[in-house]
Amino acid sequence: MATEPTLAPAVMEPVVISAAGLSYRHLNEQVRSAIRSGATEITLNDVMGHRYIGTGIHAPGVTIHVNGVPGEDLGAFLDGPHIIVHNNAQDGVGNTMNEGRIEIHGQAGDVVGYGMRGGRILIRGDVGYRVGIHMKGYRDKQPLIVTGGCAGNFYGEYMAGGCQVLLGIGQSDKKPVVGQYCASGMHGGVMYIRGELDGWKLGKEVQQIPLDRHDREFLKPVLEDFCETFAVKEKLLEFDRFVRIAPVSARPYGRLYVY
Amino acid sequence: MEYYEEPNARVALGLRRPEPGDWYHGYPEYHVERDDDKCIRCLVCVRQCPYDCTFYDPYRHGVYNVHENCVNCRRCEFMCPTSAIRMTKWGAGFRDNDNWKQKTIRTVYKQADSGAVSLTGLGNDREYVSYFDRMVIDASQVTNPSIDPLREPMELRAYIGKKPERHTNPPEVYPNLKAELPVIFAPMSFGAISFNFQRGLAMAAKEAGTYFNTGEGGLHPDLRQYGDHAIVQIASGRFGVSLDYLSNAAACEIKIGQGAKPGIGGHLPGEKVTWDVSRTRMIPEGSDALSPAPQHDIYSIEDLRLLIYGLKEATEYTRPVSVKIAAVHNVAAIASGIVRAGADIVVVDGFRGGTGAAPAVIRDHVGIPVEVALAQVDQRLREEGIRHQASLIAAGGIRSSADVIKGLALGADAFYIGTAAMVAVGCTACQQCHRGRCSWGITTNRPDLAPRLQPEVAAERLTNLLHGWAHEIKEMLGMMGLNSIESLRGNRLKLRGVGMTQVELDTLGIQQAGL
Amino acid sequence: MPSMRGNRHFIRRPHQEKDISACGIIGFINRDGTRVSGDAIIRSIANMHDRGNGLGGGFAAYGIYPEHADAYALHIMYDDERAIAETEALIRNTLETEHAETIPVHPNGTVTEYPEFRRYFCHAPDVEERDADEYMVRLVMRINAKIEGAYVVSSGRNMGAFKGVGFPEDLAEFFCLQEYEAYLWTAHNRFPTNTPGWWGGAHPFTLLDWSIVHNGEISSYGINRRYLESFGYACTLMTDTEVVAYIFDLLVRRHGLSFEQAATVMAPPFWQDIDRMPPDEAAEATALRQTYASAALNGPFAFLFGYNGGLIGLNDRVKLRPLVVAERGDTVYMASEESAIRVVSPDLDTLFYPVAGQPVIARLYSETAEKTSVAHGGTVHGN
Amino acid sequence: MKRVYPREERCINCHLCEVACIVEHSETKLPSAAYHVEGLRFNREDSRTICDPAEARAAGVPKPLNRTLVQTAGYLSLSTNCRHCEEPDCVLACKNGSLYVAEDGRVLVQEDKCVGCWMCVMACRYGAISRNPARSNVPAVAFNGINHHCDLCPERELPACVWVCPTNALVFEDRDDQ
Amino acid sequence: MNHVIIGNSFAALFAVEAIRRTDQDAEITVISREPQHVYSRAMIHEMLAGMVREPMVYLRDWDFYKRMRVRTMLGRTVTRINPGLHTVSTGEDETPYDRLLIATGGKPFVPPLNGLQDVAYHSFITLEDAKKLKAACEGRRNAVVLGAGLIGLQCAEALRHMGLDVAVVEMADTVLPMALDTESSQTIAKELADEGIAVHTGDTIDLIISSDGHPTECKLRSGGTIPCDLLVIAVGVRPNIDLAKDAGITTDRGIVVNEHMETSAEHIYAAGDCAQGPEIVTGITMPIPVIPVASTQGMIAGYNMAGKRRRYGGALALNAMQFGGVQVISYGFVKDERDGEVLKYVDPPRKIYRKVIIKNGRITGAIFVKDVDRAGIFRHLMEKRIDVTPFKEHLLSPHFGVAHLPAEIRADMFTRPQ
Repeated sequence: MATEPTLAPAVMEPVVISAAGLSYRHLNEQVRSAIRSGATEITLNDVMGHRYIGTGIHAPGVTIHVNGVPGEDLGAFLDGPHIIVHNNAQDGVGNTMNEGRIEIHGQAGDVVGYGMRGGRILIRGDVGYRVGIHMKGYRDKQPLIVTGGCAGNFYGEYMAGGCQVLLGIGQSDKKPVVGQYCASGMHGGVMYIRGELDGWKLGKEVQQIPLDRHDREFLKPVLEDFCETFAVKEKLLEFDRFVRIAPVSARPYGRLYVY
Repeated sequence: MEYYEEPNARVALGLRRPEPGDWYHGYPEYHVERDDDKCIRCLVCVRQCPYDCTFYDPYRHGVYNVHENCVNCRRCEFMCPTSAIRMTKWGAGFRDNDNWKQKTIRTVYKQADSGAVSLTGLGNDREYVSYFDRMVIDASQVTNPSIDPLREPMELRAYIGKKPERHTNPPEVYPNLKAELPVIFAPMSFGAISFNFQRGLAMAAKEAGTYFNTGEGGLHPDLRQYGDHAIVQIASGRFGVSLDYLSNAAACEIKIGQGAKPGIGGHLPGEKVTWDVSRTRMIPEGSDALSPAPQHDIYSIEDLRLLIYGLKEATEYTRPVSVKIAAVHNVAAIASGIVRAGADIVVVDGFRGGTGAAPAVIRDHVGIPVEVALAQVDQRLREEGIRHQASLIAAGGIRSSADVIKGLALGADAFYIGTAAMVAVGCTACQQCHRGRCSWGITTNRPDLAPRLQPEVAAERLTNLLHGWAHEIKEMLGMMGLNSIESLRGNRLKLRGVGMTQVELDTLGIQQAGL
Repeated sequence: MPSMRGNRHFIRRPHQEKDISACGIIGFINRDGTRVSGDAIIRSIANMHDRGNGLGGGFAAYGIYPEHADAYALHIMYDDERAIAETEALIRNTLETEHAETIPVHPNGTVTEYPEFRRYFCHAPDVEERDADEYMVRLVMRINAKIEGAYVVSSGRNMGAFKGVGFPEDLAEFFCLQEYEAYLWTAHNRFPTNTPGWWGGAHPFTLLDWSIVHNGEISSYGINRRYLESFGYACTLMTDTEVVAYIFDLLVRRHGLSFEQAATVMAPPFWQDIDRMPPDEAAEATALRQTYASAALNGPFAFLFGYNGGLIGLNDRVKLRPLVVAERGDTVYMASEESAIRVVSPDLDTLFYPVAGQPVIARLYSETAEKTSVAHGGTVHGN
Repeated sequence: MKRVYPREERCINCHLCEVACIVEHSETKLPSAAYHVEGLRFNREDSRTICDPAEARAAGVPKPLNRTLVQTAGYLSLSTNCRHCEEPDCVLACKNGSLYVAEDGRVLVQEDKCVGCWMCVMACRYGAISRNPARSNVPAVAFNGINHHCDLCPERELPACVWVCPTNALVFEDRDDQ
Repeated sequence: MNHVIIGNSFAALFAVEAIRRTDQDAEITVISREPQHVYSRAMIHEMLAGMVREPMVYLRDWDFYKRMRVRTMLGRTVTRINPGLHTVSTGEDETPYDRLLIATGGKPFVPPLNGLQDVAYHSFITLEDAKKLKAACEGRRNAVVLGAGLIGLQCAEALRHMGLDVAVVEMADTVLPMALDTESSQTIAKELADEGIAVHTGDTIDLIISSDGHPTECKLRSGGTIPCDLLVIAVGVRPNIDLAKDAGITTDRGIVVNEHMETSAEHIYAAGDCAQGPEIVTGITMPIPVIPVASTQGMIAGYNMAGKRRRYGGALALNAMQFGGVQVISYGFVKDERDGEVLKYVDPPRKIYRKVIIKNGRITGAIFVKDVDRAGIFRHLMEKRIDVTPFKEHLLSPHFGVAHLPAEIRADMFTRPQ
């Protein structure tokens, strides 16, 4: 008698894939097919510059561990999964990400969370230029990027929504917490920056404000999440070291044109 | 609802007083002539004017105009049930001067009034050479028969996307768009245009078996049903871009540039971001929607490749990826790079393309005509042996089926029509798109104006336009003895030039008429 | 040399982009390989005298050089001594020549002024069989494109093309075709309208052992030519028939398509028909159409395509030019007019009109596993 | 039966339906004559047609009146007219039986019988009946006027308002089966 | 099926039409005390004043009974109903019925007045009354109308129109005390005064002085005397329930009916002014003597009699009237402002007055003076018991219309046949 086909078990054994020798297309195909067959824990070993890891995957509840250095556009258009990078990441992390969570235990390159509209990116170390640009929030979707270290120029450029937190761990005279043109063109959302911030670096569309009670209430769980994720011992909850940066107007260029 | 004003709220009662800072409006440009005998005071025109130009004076029981507000949109003229209204130019205008034309003087006034960038809508309105208008088409006479398209099959179907270089068994298959005629509706975002218009475009695209392009404004939930006929755009602002948006569409298009304003981004002013626009773009209501020119993750061709393949990964290689660029000086080399970066479709948008809003100085002086760009791109891709790797869509300034035929012969696979589609549904080219109160309900979402264009009406008119063009294209194909557009595509022998220099002819790759 | 009197140039390319002509065509093949003299083909084509105007005619014959069967037979026409010298130097430098001679001609009737005709039986040196073909193609292209006053009429093994300005029956006499024996003959009677007849412009057009006689006009010439040029073909003859030959070459020799597939490319089924096909067939037809959109031949045409292995007839996809196919025993005839067949073979086993866009392929029995009738499509008429 | 139904999401508040209605129900069927010769001015406050008898008299001329009325609230507008109910409240209320349901289902008024008691105005829950002060069958006491409502343009295949509407915001169709 | 209808006014008329629409074969008999063709009692004052021609009084064409195939017994008075026998008796003969509709309307109430027994006075209910009054007007100068209800005022206005000096005496403090609130009745009173009608409110006739059977003077309770040579008593109308009562049918102020217009007796229905059916605002039963209610009840009764089960949602008191150049339309209970929110719009120079009373989000009363256009929407709001809170602030705007109603209500009104 033929046996009844059985459903895939609810919790599968963790899937381990070695990326060595695989093209990114094949690697991602393997990841997708693992997810389709029900995997919830996937570990990618020997990753070395493979692009698009997790890109365009709609699968809440899936965790992808990345060992090695992932390539560009990690988690682009991400829709649900939780990606943990145990090393540094390169450029384009979380490009136009919709939902999910990306943790990077090292540092990340340029253009993190471009046009991000949901989910959460946590980065232990520094980030490059143009981080969190064009970030957007809409209703219940409010993206969040927490950067442990320092950021380059154009941080939060054209930000239109969501939240960025820059902790500036390891900042010094030679390594300022954030580069120039911070928040230029920002017209929505909010950013919190910890540490010494020179006002001239800010775009003219924004202002610095000390934190109020709401800010503290918002930040506290965020910072706790960061510390827990990366096992950071540093005392981060000194709210007076933070400033809040918010746009003056939702319409920065309203008077630029004449009809 | 708060910012709605009764259209006749500005009752001037005949007393004109230009503001010190308003010289621009101090000199009316148009004159609304009203035949008082015919006017029945039904006030239809008063209710229809969104530019505060027409008002009713109850004391004189008459309808009057604040002429300096008139933009010559001609809505009142169109709607007047007794044809009592006629638009004319205001008087003599400024003293005749070919150098300092009316427009030039007025623009200087406007900027001196405000100190701001002069914004405008629609496409380039300057008197540049139209190469389309200097090309003529071949026809069969005696030696080879023309074909009667009424009886004979005539194929306009275009597959748009990458093709294999050679046939193999089994054949290589790449995702392609299948358009029943090589005309696609150009990217126009909801927000810049009304929902009704976009819906009309979608309905017409479905009906005619072609595609519409969402522009960079996201895909409205109500238009998801037309996803099979939607090309969705990804621009720097990433409005409404989500996995669902990408995978629900027929193709994804990366917008690098726009013909009307190469190198300039989009800027949807906050007042146009209504509730519906807001949920489509997934941004808060009333906030500016800024989409600057550069995609901030694309600063080089390899970055473009990164995004192209990012989109392919996200859609699991099931959708063609298009890249749209403005036609600029070295467009051939750029297009070649784009094809080599993996794009399945390259859109070249000429400088006559329309826009919802652009600084006039850029709209009028930047970019090149699509005809030459197209000729050069097609030639370059052929020379490099990569023409099959991508389809070529020409956009910006396609006004008629003749332009389509000529563009096909120059080498395009398909065409975007934007302004032509707007004109089809009533646009009078008054160039006020940027003001968000289009009197025809095309480029506005103001709730009192938007219903003026009904999706079914728009769809019907657009379908009619496409049918008309399709018939004309068929006639012209038949006339050339062809029964499939593939045999016209790149067939430059079917074109001859008139009134062009040899350099121009060579650039277009065609011969002088008579030879 | 009488043919080179005065300043006449027989191989001068007209500056016209392409030649436009109407024509009559005929071809037949003895599938068992029996060789017959040119008498029959001459009578056939002469029967269609009125389809031409005396400005062009030509023949292709397969199996005529059994003694040099393995050598490429280069038929070359020359305007002048300089061209001969230049060409022969090139041949000397690039090929191993087994035998060379002047093609015997017999001026008569309308054919009184003519170029010099020579033939060379050559081998490509030190190259593989497949590469040898490519080598020969390049050489032919080079002669045709680079050497003013020289033109390669044909270059295949064990076959030859004979063509020129005049009525075909006169040209047959001129080239003494009744003295050749071939198992496959094609012929062409030409009616050019707007070019002075030039000898190179006559049909058949050949490349290696492939020859085309063609009736009609390829309206898609412009794009076909641009497409072929991107694959390195030099379209020097300003005629659409040349394009057909090159497309065959590209598809069959270089891309390895079957003749059926090549025919599908050249006369593609309509999309509406593809939409009704079974999925597999539709997928292939779609792939072929998409891949080779620019190779599709649009416009009215009927052509006969000869090669060492057989004869293929193909109509355009709406059948705007006539083509009739008939069988008698082992012989398959394809012609513009039935009368041209009946004049040499009054009793036919079958006669039919091919379906538009579907090739009729008659192969030598030695090329096919079994004897099959060509009458697989079209309207079959009894005799 | 076929009735006129408004589609409010399409209405652009142009009031052309009213114009067409007036012209259709005018003596001359010429717009300028309907308004200028037969016509009358608009009410100052709200540009509705005047229903005040005194004002109408002051203006001196009888006028054809619109039988369809565009009602607005903010951005919303819709053209409303008689629903031609199956059991019309107006007929049930009519004081002297001058309103009746015709054979074809239309609700009509015998214009020479109506005495202008406005029981119909009171009864019509759609606000679709207006008062035409231009005619009166009762000479004195009060200036009465007569009942005035949509007659579905008996002389036309398509009622004028439907015919004229530029956005097809009015449709003339049979929805009885729905 | 054999239908018998007692009465020949609105309720009877619409009952006939409903029966005939439902049942082509039914026999219908109309028995009425009045000999006239079906006419409108609401027209008699215009008739009296000579403002309308007599045909305009009749509700239907002359061939109405013929078309409807109705057997008429006009000018015959029903003396008794025999529910057990299923017959009605007119004294001379018995008419059997399967279904019976009592639509006997109202009868005038005549108060006991000193001296009334000595004089000829007039009622003003029937066409007959009007004709008699008209004849009696000949040579008279001073008419006195007792009662400033609708009938009284209409009669007064008609008499005034005929050139008589008219005085109206009303016990209550205002004119039209039942139909209008104070503010609107004052407007009407002023309008009447402008027409030359003397209105004495809060007063009544103490004594009628007469000579030779004709009144000459009325002494008022307030002390004054008014000349009088023509006296009209129009104090009010009571439901005419005598027949029903005698037949043992349950009566209260009127004949009690349920929502199907059925009385307590089997196969006997009642409709119109004589009936006491459910009221929609309060939900309790009460007689509402207005035309639309009578017509509707008659129609409902007719359908039910003919076997088509129909329910009556309940009556709404509503009225339209005009005096001078002022139109008034009222709905529901316009005087009862207790526990209610009152919205008012007053424009005295133009005599415009609008009032709405809202209780628990529902409108319980509304009154419109002068500017009555589109007032009918309020009837809809009241009958459908629509919560008006969301658009309350627009209710009294001159532009208020269906556009202000919630979308679903608009859709209900304008997207399907009604």
